Amino acid sequence: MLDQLLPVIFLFCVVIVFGVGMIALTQLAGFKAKKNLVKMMPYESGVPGQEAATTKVSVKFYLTAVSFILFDIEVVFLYPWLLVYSDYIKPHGAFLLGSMGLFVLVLVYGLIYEIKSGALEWD
Amino acid sequence: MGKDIFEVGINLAKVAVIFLMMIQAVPLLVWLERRGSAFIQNRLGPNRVGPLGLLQLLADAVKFIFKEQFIPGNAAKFLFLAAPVVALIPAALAFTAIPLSIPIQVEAFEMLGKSWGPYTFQFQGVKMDSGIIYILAVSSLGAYGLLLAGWASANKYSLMGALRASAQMISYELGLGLSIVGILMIYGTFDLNAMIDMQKGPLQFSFLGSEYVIPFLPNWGIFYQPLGALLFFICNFAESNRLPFDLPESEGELVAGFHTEYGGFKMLMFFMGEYGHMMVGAGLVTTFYLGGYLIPGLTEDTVRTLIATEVGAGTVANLLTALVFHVSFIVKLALLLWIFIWVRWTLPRFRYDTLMNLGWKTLLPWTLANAAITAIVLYFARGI
Amino acid sequence: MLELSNITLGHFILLSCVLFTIGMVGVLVRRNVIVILMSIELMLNAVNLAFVAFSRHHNLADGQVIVFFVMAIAAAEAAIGLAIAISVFRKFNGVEIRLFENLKG
Amino acid sequence: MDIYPIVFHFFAALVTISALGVVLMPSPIYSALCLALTMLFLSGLFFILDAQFLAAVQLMVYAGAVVVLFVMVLMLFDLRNENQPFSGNWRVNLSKLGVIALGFILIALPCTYLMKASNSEWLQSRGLETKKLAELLFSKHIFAFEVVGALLTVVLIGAIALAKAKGGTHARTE
Repeated sequence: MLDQLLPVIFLFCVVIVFGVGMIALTQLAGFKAKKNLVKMMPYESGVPGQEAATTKVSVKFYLTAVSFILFDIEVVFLYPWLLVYSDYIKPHGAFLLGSMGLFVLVLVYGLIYEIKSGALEWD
Repeated sequence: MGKDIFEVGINLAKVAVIFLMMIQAVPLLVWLERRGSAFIQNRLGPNRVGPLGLLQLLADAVKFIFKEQFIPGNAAKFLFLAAPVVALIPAALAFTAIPLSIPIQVEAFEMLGKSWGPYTFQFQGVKMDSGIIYILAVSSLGAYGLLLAGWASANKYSLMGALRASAQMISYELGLGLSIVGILMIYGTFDLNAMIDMQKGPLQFSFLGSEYVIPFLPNWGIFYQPLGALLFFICNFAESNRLPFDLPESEGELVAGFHTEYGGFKMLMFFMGEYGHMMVGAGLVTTFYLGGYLIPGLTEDTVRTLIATEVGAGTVANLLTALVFHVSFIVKLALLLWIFIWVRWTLPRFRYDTLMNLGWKTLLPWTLANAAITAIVLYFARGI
Repeated sequence: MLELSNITLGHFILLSCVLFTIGMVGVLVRRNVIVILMSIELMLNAVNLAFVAFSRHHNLADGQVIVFFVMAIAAAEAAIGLAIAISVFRKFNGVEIRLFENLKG
Repeated sequence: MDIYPIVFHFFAALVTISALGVVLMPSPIYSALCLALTMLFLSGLFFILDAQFLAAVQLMVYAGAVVVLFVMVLMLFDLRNENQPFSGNWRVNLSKLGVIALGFILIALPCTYLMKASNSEWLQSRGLETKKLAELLFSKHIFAFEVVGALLTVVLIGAIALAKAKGGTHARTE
């Protein structure tokens, strides 16, 4: 079990060393321009920006993220069910199918409610 | 990781080489994309630098290193520099778990006065027991690269682009997770190597107690789960922000989305992350549905005996058979990557609400239905 | 007292205590509601670690099943906590904990 | 298995540092990112504890979904950094820390006893793989599994109701 984790940690370090190394290299080797204020302003495609850079952005992303979490947990519960279903399909196939069917149906009801209530509308 | 220094060294070197192979694939894919798009749009594409424009890759790499590294005004400097590296990590970690070819047996040999025992090396980064679950877990960290880049460059457009890109990425991650439920149910394991072993031989399955064998079709996953394969492939487009799902980076509306303020090598690292996700997606489709490194007609032993006649049985023969199977994996990967590029230059871009509707209102129900039908059919196939 | 050579159950439980205390400090000391919610997530994760350590010690998978459920509930709690925080933010344009007194009555 | 302590202490140190980062960082965005790091290193600890499936689930559910929600919401609030992140003056905080330190010592004492008592042969992986977890989930804990399904739907409907309420994100009055 450890001999699977050590190569992953090693690769994690290799990627970080590669990334930081390349960024440091390009920072040093990069062309040095004298600081001028206009270039430092956030890119507004020519139009001078009026308010602060991070004005308030509408909050409708919240619902997508919440429904993602809840359906992600459903997906995560499906994975162990896969193993059990493919192994015990002969003796307990009906029971497993029924239990997961109920679980998925309850969540499908949640999805239908969400679609019908227009929570996912991107007006 | 191994009994002695040689095996540990080879295992670690293998992981690093596969990561560098993925990094090296990026300029190649960029070149393929530019030539491919030129071919589709009936123009020539880069051909000045070197034969067929192949040295264009080198020229691009050198140019990216010496470009001015610009950091916008009130950007969060540390996060701004950290974002490209964070965008690179998930794709690299995920690609190591994909099996590239058959394991290689190395006989005992003499070196530096010591006799090193026989080894078997896996022809992949690391053989994970919970293969596909590890890959899904690591690739779910992909949203952080975008969010950091959008937030750190303190620019309205890039913040909006980052939020949209990560909202799109997490919605299609659901589709990704659910679309493989069908095929995992049939294989009944998470280990990718075991899945490939199950895809050997002609197509044979049992239904309602009686066996059927179709000799001319290979036993690949795509014949069991055609819809699942299509859904998984579509979700991979969205995961790697490829067209027609790359609206957050669309030039028209959001200037360049979350990497507006980036340039030079940092921009290239975002591309590496994107192409890395593409390669992981293509590798997974090959492993699940196209039989990984298997060649339909040949089995491992026939190829080994064929090679052994010229080279003589031993480490070299094992290495060559592994290479043969690796070439078959690369051919399938290249085919799928070409489809990625081909789709990019033919299909128009989605509008954002149709994109999200597709993700939530069509893909999610379809993948759930696919999983449900597979479960019921499997119950009749194996349960009775 | 601190045995570093071979790792035993106590090391994991001690680490879980450290994490739990850090989470508790976060809840008591911070003003921003979202950081308080994060500290609660930290405390829940400390409990998860203890569960997995004990399940490994007794070689029973029950601990891991409980961690499964704790994750589901923690995610649900975070979702609802943030929903309330967003509503307060839109009304009072701030997310400090003292604004939450107005929810009374 | 001599490398086991090194890996454990590597992960334990990183988890503690990033957990402290969550609490002590003035700007909430940095504390949210430290929380993501904590989840990452905790999943490494789960991996060491032979709970591979849980390590992956921890990454998928926590690091990939919950903390992404936190980061998204924080980005919507665009708090660069707060003026005074810590409540009360330093004397109040000091007394709080004193109480917590006392509580911590009370909890930590039995652990040092546990260190010597428990044998160390529990390190060899004893085949506690995912299948056993899955079988138990669908045999003994089947009722809890169905209740969690109901809980998820209730939370989904609750979140939508809260969001569509007068002050909510999708309030029609906008």
